[in-house]
Amino acid sequence: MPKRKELITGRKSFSFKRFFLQWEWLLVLAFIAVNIFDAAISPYFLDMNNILSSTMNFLDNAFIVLPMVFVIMLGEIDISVGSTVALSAVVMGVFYDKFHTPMWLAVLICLAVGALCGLFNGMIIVKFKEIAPMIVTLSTMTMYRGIAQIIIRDQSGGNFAPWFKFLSWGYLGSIPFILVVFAVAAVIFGLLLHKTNFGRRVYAIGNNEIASLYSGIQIGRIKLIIYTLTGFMSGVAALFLSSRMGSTRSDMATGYELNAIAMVVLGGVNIMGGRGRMIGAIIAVFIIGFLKYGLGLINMSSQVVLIVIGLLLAVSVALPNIKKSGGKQRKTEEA
Amino acid sequence: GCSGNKPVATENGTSSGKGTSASSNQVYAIIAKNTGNPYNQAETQGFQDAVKEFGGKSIVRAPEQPTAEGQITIINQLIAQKVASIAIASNDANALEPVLQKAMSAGIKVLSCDSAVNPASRMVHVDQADPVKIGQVEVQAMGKMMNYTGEFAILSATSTADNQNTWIKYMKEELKKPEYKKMRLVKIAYGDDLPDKSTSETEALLQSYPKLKGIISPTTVGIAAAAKVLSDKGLAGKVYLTGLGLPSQMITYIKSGVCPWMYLWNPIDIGYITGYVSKALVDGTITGKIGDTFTAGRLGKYTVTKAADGGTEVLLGPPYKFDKANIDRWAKVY
Amino acid sequence: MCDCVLQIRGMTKVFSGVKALDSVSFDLKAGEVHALMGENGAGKSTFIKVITGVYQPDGGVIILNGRQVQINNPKDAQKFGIAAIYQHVTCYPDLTVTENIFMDHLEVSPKTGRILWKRMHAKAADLLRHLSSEIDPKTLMSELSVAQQQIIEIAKAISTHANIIIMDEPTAALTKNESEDLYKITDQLRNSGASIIFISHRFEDFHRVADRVTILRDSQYIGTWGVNEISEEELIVAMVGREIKQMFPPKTAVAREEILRVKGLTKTGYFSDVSITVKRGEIVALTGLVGAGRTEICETLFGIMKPDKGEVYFENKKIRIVDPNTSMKLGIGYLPEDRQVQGLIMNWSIQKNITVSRLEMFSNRGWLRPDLERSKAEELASMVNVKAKSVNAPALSLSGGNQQKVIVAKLLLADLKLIILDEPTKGIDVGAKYAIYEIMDNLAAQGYGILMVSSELPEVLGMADRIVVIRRGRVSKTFSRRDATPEKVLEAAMPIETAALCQE
Amino acid sequence: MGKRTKNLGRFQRDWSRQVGLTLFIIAVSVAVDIRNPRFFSVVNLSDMISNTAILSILAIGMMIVIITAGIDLSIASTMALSGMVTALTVQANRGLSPMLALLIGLAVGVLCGGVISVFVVRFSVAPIIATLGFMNAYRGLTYLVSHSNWVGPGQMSNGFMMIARGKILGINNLVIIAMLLYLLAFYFLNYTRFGRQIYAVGSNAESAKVSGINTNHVLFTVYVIMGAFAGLAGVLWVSKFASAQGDTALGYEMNVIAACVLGGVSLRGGSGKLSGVLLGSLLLGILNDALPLIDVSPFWQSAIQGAIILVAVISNVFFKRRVEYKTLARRNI
Ligand SMILES: Nc1ncnc2c1ncn2[C@@H]1O[C@H](COP(=O)(O)OP(=O)(O)OP(=O)(O)O)[C@@H](O)[C@H]1O
Ligand SMILES: Nc1ncnc2c1ncn2[C@@H]1O[C@H](COP(=O)(O)OP(=O)(O)OP(=O)(O)O)[C@@H](O)[C@H]1O
Ligand SMILES: [Mg+2]
Ligand SMILES: [Mg+2]
Repeated sequence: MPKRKELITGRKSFSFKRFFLQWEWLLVLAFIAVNIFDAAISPYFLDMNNILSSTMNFLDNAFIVLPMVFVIMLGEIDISVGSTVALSAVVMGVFYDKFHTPMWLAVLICLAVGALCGLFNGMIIVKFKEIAPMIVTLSTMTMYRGIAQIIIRDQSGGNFAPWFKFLSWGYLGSIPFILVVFAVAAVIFGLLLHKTNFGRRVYAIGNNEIASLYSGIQIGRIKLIIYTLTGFMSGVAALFLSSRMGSTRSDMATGYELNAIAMVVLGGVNIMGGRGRMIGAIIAVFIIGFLKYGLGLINMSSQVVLIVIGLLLAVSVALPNIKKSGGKQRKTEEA
Repeated sequence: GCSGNKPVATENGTSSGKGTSASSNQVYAIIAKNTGNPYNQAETQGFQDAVKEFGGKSIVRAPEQPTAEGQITIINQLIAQKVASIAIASNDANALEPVLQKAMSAGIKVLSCDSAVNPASRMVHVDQADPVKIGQVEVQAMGKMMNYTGEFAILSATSTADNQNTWIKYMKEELKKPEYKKMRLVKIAYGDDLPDKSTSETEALLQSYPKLKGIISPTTVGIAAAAKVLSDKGLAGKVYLTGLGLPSQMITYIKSGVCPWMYLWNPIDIGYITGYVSKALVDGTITGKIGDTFTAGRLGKYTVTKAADGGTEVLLGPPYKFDKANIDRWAKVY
Repeated sequence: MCDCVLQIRGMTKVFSGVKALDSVSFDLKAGEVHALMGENGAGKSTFIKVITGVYQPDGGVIILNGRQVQINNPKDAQKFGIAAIYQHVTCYPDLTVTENIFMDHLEVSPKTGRILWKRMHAKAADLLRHLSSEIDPKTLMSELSVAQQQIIEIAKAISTHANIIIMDEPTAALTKNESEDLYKITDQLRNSGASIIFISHRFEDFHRVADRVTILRDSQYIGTWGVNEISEEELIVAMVGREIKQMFPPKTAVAREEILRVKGLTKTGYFSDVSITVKRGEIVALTGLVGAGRTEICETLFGIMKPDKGEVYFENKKIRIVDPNTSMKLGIGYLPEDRQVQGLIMNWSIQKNITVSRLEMFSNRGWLRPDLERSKAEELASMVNVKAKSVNAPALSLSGGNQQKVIVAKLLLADLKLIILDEPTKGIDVGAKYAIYEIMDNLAAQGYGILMVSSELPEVLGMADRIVVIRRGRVSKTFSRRDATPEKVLEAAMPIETAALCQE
Repeated sequence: MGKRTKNLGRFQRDWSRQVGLTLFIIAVSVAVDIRNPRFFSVVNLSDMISNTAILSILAIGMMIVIITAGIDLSIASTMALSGMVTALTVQANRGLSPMLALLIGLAVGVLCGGVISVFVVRFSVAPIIATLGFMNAYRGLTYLVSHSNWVGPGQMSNGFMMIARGKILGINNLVIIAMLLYLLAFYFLNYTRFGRQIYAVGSNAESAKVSGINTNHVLFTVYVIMGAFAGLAGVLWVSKFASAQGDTALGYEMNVIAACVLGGVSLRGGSGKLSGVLLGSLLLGILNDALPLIDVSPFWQSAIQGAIILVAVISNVFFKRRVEYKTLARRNI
């Protein structure tokens, strides 16, 4: 073997500028700004109870953001999640209402249906690589909601067991239960992405799927797991949404997919895959959630809110590139 | 009667009146089904008029899509603002129960209007018209138009719309009466309140049932789309159309005879009464139990009665009939 | 002065603190073929990209026909009559050959602006015939092999009527025959008055086509010589800065028991009835013309493709090949042909690239251990002698040879028994080549079985214990090291029709 | 002989998708006609084709965007905005000529597309994100300009409504407009420099840049074109349904994307054919028309529609794999 000629030991130099110019710090700043803004425009905002309880309005959707980070990290997309929420909630309702299963069993069924929907997406995407995931999930989006319609028709299900209401409406001490669950889930997903083999492989696939294949990464298996996980988390979202509404129907959770995608991207995850961090997406969830809540507290019309959120998304993603005239893409170094 | 008010542009935001009564410091909120719909626009306008009249502050809100999720978020925001009352035209009868109960336990008066929430989640409902009546008059109108013989169809909104389904249920009841025995309801189609889908559904009805003599469409988008198809195909006088429609949308078709007449109520008046019911609840004049009475400004005195769903309600009156004679005047209003 | 069409003075280019070009000067005479040589990372490609306006220099001047010019973008270069064939084929895979050739100067009717397809197809066919290629101008670029794509690139450069043509390692993907064709084309171009800059790591290229040679080393200009003024040894010294006595390391490994036996392996459309054996400590070369299907055979053994027929025995056990993961678990590793796409994650650091295929080695029940990862990556990177600031440097910033070394390091990490190397020295300089040969020999001595695909005959003859020649997807002949001569191997690789055609 | 097989190969490469789709369309049509013989009536077919016209127009624009490896989710909102602005203008001046109305819609569309272009090209925002943002913004703007009201037939001039209703030589105007646009687009994409540059940029943006194509210019134009098509379609939509609403065409972008993908436009960019896109639109148009006709329960409609799209794309994959395998097997190995 050749002798060691040059030792490669240089450490990555630490630069404060680079560290604080990271997208996540900008998000933190934006988050603080949103809170100051909210407090300034509405006297009702700076009430700890209000702030905490406002989280129940957007956290059910946020459960989907967590696995969506993985999906987008792969450079793919899943737009069937909203329909998966509806289908799993509806099935849960039917089992509880019609078949009189115990509530806990209905809950498990809800999660299982979500996971199955995701598994189905994953299987088709893995088996038929020629079809773009967007198209697969576009058709299952129509299909899953359609199945929900077949099952429940024009009815609404519900009348769930009393404890079920606790999921979205209950508190642990003064902290909403949903916030606690979300925090736990966020930590788990964050660790999974950044601290494990699995997460590293997801990054690899997102950066270069072909090289990942040649490196012996089991791409199909990883994708299958991620889509199933996405379905499962849609099932979780379905639980909390059903609890929030106390009932289920086939048209619930419309638009959840685009909300989730918007938060993931605002969080700095590159839509082409391979770049970004979990923490960014989580901060983005709270930025958008609190901004919407604050604007709601001053009773801003939902039409204006629509414009504000739309522009926020486009402008904030554009922001890092506005100064650079070369038009180079922002690069967030992944963990 | 007609309020004569023109719908004003500012749908949202608070507007305060100059009254001096106890109600003047109170904030009254109304939540419509969704934004961007002139019917909801007129309804909230009436509400704002009423609140202005008795000198309170009004908040008008609506989610951008007609979903229960959006309404729940708005109700949460209103609870945080400690409003005095919340009136809601609900997108789902049951889904709002948890949040509305939370509102009531926070001391907020809760009522529904136009589209009811279940009795457990409200104190009282303001009903635009008796659903039984609506079902009856539409079938009666259809019968008259098609001479009580032949095939007809219903073009509804989405298959999940609660009020549509209730009306259709009462239409079917009405059809059981002997005078309709030669009439046959061939199909209930769903246009999802989308112009394009309603159009192809109407075209499919005409294709599949060549002998079709009438269409009832109890939804504003559906009736307009159906009217457009019938008049484009020159079927005025051959296939009759009636249902619930907005005068401003339907004026052309009523004049051309595609839709000889149709029904609706005055959404401005619903909003207006809702405003006064809110006030009465906040003032303690009524509690929402049967027999309570109150005065609703220019519309006079109303009594709380029992509703079909087991709760209580305030009933505006019978649906209003629009035909060639009065359509011009109403088309300007909403 | 001189009759130079192009003069470069004091050219400097800095990439984030690293000087890729350090005050380089260069003269190109009219009608000459000027070879540009140097180790991997010497700055050759960067030099070319500065001339063609892809990069902007940080210092220095470009003098074209005696006039100082500014080349701001590739379009400018095109206007000045400079055309380039880049090291990595830059094509439009979804478009036809004609379009690939003519995209930047599509011919349109002057009156209506309508594209004249017929005219262009005909011209393209002409050009290709000129290059003695049979490619149909209407085929999609993605349907062509790498070598064929290279020919299209050349056609593209010729079609612009440029008088300065730059070729960055055009022969790297070509076999001997194809290289011969390229030499002829180069001669033709020179005779028609064009000046050519020709970058290559192959000495045959240099001897065959060049008039003069310029050497770059460590981003600096070393010197320019006429082709007859310098010997190969001197050239190597100039390039590497030290002497390399032999091209191939002495053989130390001895063949032991059989490790791989392939029987009748068939993949419809790619190869059929292929039987190969590899022993421990043995280097077996798969050679043949480009497009013969060697890569596909290797990829099938590695589990990228699924065979339709045939049996594979590994360590005397019959195995079923499922996917690369199972193959690697069994002990089969593969160094792919296209390092940028298949081998590396270009914007990842060297460290992460090295460890990605064996993450379980650096983790504890699935949890990553960055410290372990780093020390192992550093060890391996210095073992294969990767030139970089640190293992945190992105693969993207490495030169081709160093990128290849990183992939080799990646293979050394995995616990393998059989290593398949597809064109392991493609585009690699002499120094690095020798290092890779040493590694190969060393591995063989350690008992690895090695299956190597190569189009370079000297390499095949110099390194292999046995040579398997593939022709049109079938094993045409097998030679032992002793029996093989260049003529025999070439004959076995030649397509049968060509042989028949020659006789007519 | 060799030449023959080669040409056959090219035919398969270029037309297999179209042939497959046509067969699929025929199969669906025949199946529907068996259940309801009125399907193949002249009236129904002409209804169906004019209903599909707007979708097929939008699909042209979307195809061009997707060829550059982009996507535009904002088109439905652009349609709503342009339709609404035009309808409000018509409402204010009943005498406005229909031509002018179309131009207004076109202008609004171009403006909307231009803004998106700036974000995609100048600020390098991924197209899916930029257009997702402006999908919301334009929709909100539509509600604002209309003050949440609708413009109904009563407020429109007859001339305006005749844009979509009128006929030339017995063919509906919408169909004529769509056909003209297809011819125009065909020429543009296949016989102009710019058209080919669009494909080049989508196929490999890097080499396009290196070979001196102004990729920014190409991308910019592509979104403006899409905007123009959406603007135009918005006016046609409002004219056809005689109603301008805030929620006009809500969610329609997904139908358009589906039409493109069914037609073989690759989301990775670089490839796509007008003939495929036309067939893709037609398949969706047939589904929309046929499901109500065959009297399936309304509750089953969307499940069936989703399943059919899935089956169509999957069967295309099988078809393609089969073709590929056959070409491979024909190779002389
Ligand atoms: N885009 C870039 N960013 C940073 N460094 C770069 C970049 N491109 C090249 N370099 C560095 O510049 C030096 C010269 O690279 P170049 O590609 O010109 O080498 P080369 O002589 O062509 O090598 P090879 O023979 O391997 O192709 C290398 O050290 C490389 O790491
Ligand atoms: N007769 C043929 N017609 C069309 N394409 C062919 C034919 N034979 C082979 N090919 C294709 O040409 C390509 C040639 O690829 P490639 O150059 O990698 O071949 P190879 O012999 O494996 O190359 P190398 O040995 O240089 O790595 C293959 O992908 C194969 O699909
Ligand atoms: Mg180079
Ligand atoms: Mg090869």
